[in-house]
Amino acid sequence: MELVFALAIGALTAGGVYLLLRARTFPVVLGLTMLSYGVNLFLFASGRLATGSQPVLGTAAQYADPLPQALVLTAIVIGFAMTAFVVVLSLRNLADHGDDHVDGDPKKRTPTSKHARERRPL
Amino acid sequence: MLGRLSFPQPWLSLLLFSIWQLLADGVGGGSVVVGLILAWGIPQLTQSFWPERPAVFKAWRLPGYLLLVLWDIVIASFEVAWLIISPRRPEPMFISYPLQLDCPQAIAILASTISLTPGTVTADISDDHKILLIHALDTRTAEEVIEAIHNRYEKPLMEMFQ
Amino acid sequence: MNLFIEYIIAALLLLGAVFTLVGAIGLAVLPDFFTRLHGPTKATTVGVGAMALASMIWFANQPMGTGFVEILIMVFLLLTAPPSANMMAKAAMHMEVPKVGNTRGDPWGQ
Amino acid sequence: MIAIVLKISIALVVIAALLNVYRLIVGPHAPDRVLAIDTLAINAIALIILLGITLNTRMYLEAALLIAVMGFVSTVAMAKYLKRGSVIE
Amino acid sequence: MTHWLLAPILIPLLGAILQIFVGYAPMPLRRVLAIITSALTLAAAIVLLNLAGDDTYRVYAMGNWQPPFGIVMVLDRLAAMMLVLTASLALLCHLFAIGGTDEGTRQFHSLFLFQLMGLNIAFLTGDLFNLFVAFEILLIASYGLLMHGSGSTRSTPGLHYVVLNLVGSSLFLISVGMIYSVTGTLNMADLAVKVPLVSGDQRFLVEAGGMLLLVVFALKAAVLPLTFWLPRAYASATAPVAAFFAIMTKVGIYGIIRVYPLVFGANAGEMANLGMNWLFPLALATLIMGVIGVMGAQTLRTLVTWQLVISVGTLLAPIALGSQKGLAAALFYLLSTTWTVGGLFLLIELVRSQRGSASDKIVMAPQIRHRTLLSSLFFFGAVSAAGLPPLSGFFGKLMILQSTTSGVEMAWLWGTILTGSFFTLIAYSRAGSVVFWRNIEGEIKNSTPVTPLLALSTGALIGMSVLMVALAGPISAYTSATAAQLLDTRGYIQTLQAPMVEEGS
Amino acid sequence: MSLPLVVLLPFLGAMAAPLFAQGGRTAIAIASTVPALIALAALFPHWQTLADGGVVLYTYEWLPALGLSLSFRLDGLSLLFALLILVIGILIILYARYYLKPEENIGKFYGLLLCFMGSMLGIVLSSNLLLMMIFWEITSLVSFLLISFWTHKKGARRGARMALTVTGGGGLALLAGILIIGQIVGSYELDDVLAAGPIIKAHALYPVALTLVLLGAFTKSAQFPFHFWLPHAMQAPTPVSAYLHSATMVKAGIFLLARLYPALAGTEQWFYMVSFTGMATLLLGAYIAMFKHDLKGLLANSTISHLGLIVLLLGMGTELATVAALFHVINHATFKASLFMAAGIIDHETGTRDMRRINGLWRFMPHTATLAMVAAASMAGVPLLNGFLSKEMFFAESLALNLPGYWAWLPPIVATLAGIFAVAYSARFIHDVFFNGKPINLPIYPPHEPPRYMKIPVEILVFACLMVGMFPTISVGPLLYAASSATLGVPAPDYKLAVMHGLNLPLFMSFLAFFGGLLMYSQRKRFFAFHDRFREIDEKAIFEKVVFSLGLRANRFTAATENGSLQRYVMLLIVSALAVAFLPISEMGLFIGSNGLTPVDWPTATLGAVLIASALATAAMHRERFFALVLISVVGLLTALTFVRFSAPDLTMTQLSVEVVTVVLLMLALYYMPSWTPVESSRGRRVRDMGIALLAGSGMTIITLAILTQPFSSISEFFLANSKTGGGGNNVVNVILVDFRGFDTLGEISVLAIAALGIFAMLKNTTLTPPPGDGLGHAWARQSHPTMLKQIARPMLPMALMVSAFIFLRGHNLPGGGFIAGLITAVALILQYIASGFSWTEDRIAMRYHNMIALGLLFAVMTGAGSLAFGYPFLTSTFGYITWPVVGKFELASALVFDLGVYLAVVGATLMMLVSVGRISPHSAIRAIPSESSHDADTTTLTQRETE
Ligand code: NA
Ligand code: NA
Repeated sequence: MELVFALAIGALTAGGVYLLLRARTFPVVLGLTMLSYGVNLFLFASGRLATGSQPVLGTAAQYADPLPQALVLTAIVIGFAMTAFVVVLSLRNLADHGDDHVDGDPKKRTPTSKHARERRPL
Repeated sequence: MLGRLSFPQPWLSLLLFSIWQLLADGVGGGSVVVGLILAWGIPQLTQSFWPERPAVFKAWRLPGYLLLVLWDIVIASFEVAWLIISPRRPEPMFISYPLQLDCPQAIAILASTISLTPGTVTADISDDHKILLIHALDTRTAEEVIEAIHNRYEKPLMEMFQ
Repeated sequence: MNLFIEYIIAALLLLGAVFTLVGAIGLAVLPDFFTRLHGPTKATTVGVGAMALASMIWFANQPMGTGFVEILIMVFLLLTAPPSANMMAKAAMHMEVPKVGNTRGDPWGQ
Repeated sequence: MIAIVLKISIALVVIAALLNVYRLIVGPHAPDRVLAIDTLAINAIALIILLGITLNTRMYLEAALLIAVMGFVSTVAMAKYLKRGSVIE
Repeated sequence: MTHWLLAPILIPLLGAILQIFVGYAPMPLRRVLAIITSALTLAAAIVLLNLAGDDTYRVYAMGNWQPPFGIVMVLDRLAAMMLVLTASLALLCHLFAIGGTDEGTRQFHSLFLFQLMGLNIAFLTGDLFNLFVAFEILLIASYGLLMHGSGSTRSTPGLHYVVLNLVGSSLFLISVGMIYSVTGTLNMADLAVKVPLVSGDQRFLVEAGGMLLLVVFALKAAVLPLTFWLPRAYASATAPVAAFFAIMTKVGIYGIIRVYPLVFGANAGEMANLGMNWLFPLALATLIMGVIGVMGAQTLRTLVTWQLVISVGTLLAPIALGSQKGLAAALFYLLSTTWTVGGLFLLIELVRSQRGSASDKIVMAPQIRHRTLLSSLFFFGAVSAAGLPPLSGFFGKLMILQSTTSGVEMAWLWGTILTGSFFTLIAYSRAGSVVFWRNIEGEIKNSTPVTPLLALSTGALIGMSVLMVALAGPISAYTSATAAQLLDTRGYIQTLQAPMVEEGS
Repeated sequence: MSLPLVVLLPFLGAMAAPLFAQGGRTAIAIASTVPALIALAALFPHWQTLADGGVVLYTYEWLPALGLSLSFRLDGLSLLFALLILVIGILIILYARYYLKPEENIGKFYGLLLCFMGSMLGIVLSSNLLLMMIFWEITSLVSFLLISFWTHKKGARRGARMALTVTGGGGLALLAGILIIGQIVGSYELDDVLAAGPIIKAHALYPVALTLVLLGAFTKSAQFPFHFWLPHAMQAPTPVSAYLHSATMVKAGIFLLARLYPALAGTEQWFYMVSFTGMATLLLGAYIAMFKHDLKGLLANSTISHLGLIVLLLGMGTELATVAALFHVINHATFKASLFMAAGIIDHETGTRDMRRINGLWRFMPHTATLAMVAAASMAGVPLLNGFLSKEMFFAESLALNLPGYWAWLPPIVATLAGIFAVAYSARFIHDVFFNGKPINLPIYPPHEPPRYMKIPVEILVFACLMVGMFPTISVGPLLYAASSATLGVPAPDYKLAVMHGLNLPLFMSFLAFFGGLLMYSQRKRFFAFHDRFREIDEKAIFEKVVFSLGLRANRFTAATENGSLQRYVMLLIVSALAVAFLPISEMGLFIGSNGLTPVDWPTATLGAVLIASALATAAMHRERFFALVLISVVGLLTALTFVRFSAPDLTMTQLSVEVVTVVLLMLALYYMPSWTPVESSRGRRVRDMGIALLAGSGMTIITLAILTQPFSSISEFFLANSKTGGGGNNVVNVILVDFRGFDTLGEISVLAIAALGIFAMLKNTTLTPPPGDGLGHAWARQSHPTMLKQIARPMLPMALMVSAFIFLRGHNLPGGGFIAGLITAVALILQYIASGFSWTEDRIAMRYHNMIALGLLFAVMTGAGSLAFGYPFLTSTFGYITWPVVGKFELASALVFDLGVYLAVVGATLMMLVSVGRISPHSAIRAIPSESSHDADTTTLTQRETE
């Protein structure tokens, strides 16, 4: 069980990190979101895994560690606030530069467009 | 002033009160008090979100209608399930359903009913609220669908809202 | 818990699971978007409804007491499935998602 | 008996979820994907209910209720985006 | 348990809430309320400074829960010093802001006060996760403040700042998770007790967690190679915000000073002095990078932002070496550099407002109004920043230099700091002489007058470097005692025994 | 007390000076003289003590930790310098009164001049090396401001910066040197340091310390190769040149050598470094002086040469040489200051300093000419003038130097050669300026004698030259003796200050120098022609070029590293994290800890696989943004399921509700963005990023695995034990959130509130034009609010509120709570926005979101603060059970009120965020729609859109 859990965190981290390293705001936002999923699961894991032993008194014989759960809850909320802010900030960036590149002004950017290729979706 | 203390939407209040009793896992002293508070307070807060209420609404007809629909859902679900599993290719059809209902709430209920009962989905309501676009999964003619819907669902709804 | 109730629960659970699966199969195998739309909106709704009912009966026969949250789940599912389907269908019609060849009638593009 | 039925049911629902994921990946169109995730969310409700019975706890039912209430909103938002672009206007 | 520990948190919080409520009230009222809040926060900080002077720890158990279970605020000398530093900087920046830069959005004052609250929590908290929360408060407020003002130049640097800090927050959580997963606690004093007892493979988990935490603090402090977000972010912020942000890098440094001597200090067994061998060369590299940045700066803003980087390197090098003298010196320098750099940011705004399209670019322009005042302030700021006598920057650097004992480290540290000062001196003299003296014919239109309020707040911040010299004796005595307190971790660990308020008492 | 006063007075005067500026030049000059005069007077009472070989000390503790004290010391050496500083200073103040024009910034000038005087006095009177260091650097700074006094002159600005760079830089080296000395000695007090000479010289760091100290001294005293700044400093007003750059500041380096003589001198290293530097400077300065056509340039280079001479004498290390050095300090100060003043008068009266144009001034200003000629003669070393005496001593010492073999010839030859040049340039100064035909093309013609009082300072100094030259023993004998003794640290040796020592080798050398010099001057044309063959080096240009190119390189380096690429910064951050975590993790033995793995059940594994696949697919398919969004929703859903699976119902609900809001937000944003991401990085770059991602992922996997399999105990036992009894709730997670760690929650809702406010503020005045259609080329549909959705959404609201209330109320005992309830409410309201539109919904929500947020925070804070009234700390919760008739037992917990605050803040913040984004939509700008009939509203919207 632990291996599946660990691999899931690994995949979330890997996916998140890869997206963070992209050049447009949207994938970066996705990356941040995914990374925070991974991190939340990780923080959750610091209290170890438990099955059917939710930390509500009187509902189980043994209880899962409630503290990491509380921490993760706080982290989720904070993460949400941060994500919202960064989403809006990328909109501002878009409004200011007419482009959603993470480095802003297309004219002032170091040209990476050597590889830039337009592709239609779907 | 007294108006503010009343129950602006008694049916809603009743519904909410009942829901609360369901949620609170059984009727008890506490749940009744809280249920009453909520059944009074929530409509107060949300009544402005219901600007146009149907002129006529015979609420007592609703349970019967719901039971009918529920029954149809269960029965007809088997048909669709069978159709999905069976190797036969379905013969779908887009059907324009001419509405006789004109109250938007009633139309929404009809459209929902159509969507929930297997074999048909309400794909759209025309802007002028005169026509429903229905997608039927497997039917031979449009008329049989229109007929069935009209008789089984639209008529009771017309009675309820007119 | 008496055996009869157990049978009912088991039957409801199996029925629910099978319906859920059938809905999913429909989603997977039906030929176009509009036909696929039928699977989830009913089979799955009914399937989950059956399981919710099973759950209610199960817990009614457990010492920790009854609950009716399951009913509320069903209510919300039934209430929300049609507008979801409606919105998705509207999106598909707007995007002119191709319909299977033997479909009669035309979608709207309003 | 119920234990076995539960196992079978969970298996069936998990298979159903896999089929949903299949549709989600394959598409081919955006509405297909929205439909797939909407269905997946409903499957999740089923799974939560089944898990609750398996573990004999009602703790998780509210989570299922939440999916029923809120999953709808994201489906609607996605569909509206596809059609109209602007979700809140 | 004295309730004074709450004051620096609740005053700005209530002030911020009030600002939200009166968001649509007339500007003068909001300004007065905002300034009163800032001033009260400073007053509270001074009270705490007074309390902390007796070398005892004061613990405030939130919710009356015994540490390590509940969250505690801990007041010691370091915390009190940081509170006063922050509050004084905040008040002066705030005064500058009400001179006009607070216009544009109605949220400025509440964001500003929220940021103050976040900073104060960060300095007071004795709980690792609560430190995370405090960081998030001050960061999110800083994001908002960073974006304050018109123009399209700040969204990209702002985005970079935000994204990097979000990744940093993730790393913070990962490290908290790793540390908790072994020690099972979050209270810093409890960690100081438990970390030395960790053994076997678990040790490596804690060690890795500790190192990741160092990366987080290094990111906030802008240590090389995590420096590069800083210059553009600060250069694009509105002046009082940029000036207030002079404290932001110090938060990272504070984190290092707070956590590492305590939890991974000399008593941490196999994990003693964790990461400090990495930190020293990186600090010097940061210093060098800052000097290069200063040398290459083409605007005054950029110049000062890199000065900020220099000060980070200068501060962290002695901290990494870990001696009490070095720590004391760093704390003294921290005060000096924060005020000075803050003052320079404000000053540059005044200069900008006089120079029309030349703005703060280091190029010729027509002679500015208020030249004597502004150039004198620049001169004093530059002298203090470059670490020349007789201003406080010199004393800070002198203490840092003196804190090392002969050896390879001394050669590196002295060489870097002194060479750095030399090049900084060149850069400042060039910049100042071009901007203030190298005039072309003509007149600048649309220059906004320097009001007494603006001049006063700017002058007061820069003037702190004079005040610090006058009070160098008591201040250095305070920082020495602070360093001693920090390195003797027994006192902090004692906070676990803080008595709770009894039932019915 | 009088010693600190001596130092302090000029500074006080400096602060007062600008006040007198209003009163004009005379007033300010008088006001500036007063502190100097008082300071001078304050020195006199100590004379007897010093003459008896004593010292006057004053010590005040300042920063004992630093070894920095306010200690001052007056002995012969410091008295000598202090007198020079004060006397010449007073003369300069007087002179400047006439030199400056009334419209100039006299307040600044006199203020700086007095500042300089104070700091120079500080250098010579400090008895603490660090204190001296402080004054040392102040002189550099003040000199910078004085040289650039005429800020509009490019040369002045550049000269000032160059001077600051060299002397300030030297000062930093000196600082290092002093710190090393301080470390060796253990004190910075002069007494200790001077007494520790043998220890210092024996220490391993002595060579380093000496080199650093000498760097400081040589840069300040313009020794080769740092001499170049001094001529450029001549861009300063002449009083400054006379005071700082000939009489005093440049002597600071010499003072330092003399001051530290007992501590540092007497080693081979000292001898070679100091004397050879002095020798080179002596010769070089003399040579260049000869060829300068600028009057002040000549004097400046002559100053360099004379400084070299003094340094050479000090380097010789003999006692007599030291005496000679100090004697020459006095002499040079007098004749050079007077020469500078004369040059200033000439400049003042002719408007130029170019000797090629200035000729025959004797006819126009005979008085000035006489004075200048006497001073120049002293500079040349003509007998009966003071310059002759010290030069004679210098020649004698150069002969006395016992270098091995042929090297012994070097000092006398160099000395004589320098003497020849000195005579030559002095001759030029006299002949070329005052005779040599008629003036050519002077800007001011005819020149006049300057105002009477302007000449008085010159007269006094020239008189001093004569007095010392003729009656050395009476005039400076005792002072020189005291200074020499103080410098050497022992009573000075026997020496005679006679006008004539009889016919000896030094006299012969003087003779040679005198006639050689005259000969050289007579043949000057040839020498000029020879000199002109070499391209003149413009140090200022080089300096500017070097600084510029350094700046350019630095700028390029900065631009290359700090290149504004977020991708690089993120990469650096992640790689840093990987790097620091790698080492400890690589040391771990087994990644699977002692608890081992628990068996897998296949449904979990399958869903886990789906989670993993979805995560990777999101990354892989990120270009198709909508698809990626759907995929990440799957990830979110499965994450929520994971929380259910592992016993965290609260987390599941939180994750689910946050997920929905996030998706809506992303949809809102996606509207304005391109619907797909172009390929922007090379294949190699993508592979690199994948590598980094893979490493990060594996790292996290390994760490998670290690953590999950390690045994564990935590403080949570306490929470489980006290949740009911202490917190009044069964849901331990909720009790932690609202009670045990309620402060975190207060912070958390603050974060939400701040984010909402920040978003609101950021989007104010933001306009964004959405693309006309989706990425496939379809124009967006026109219908905005579908009937069906609208009709279903409305009844959903009260029902959702009901659920919300339910989740809220049960939170303390069962999964739920204010946060989740708040999000449900928010989502229900968002549904109204989606279904019925912005303005329709906005009109129906009674409370402004700002106020809702503020109210929520206020509730939370006030609940927390409520406990203060009962003497409990902030956030102490209380709860109780109340039994009501009929109703039954009720739990009332203060934590519930706190949670209500959370609820309100969450609702307000979430809605404010989403609605702010919705607000930038161009559709929502159309707000003047009657909203009673929604159907009509739609139509209106359509019409309006069509007419746009
Ligand atoms: Na149907
Ligand atoms: Na001439």
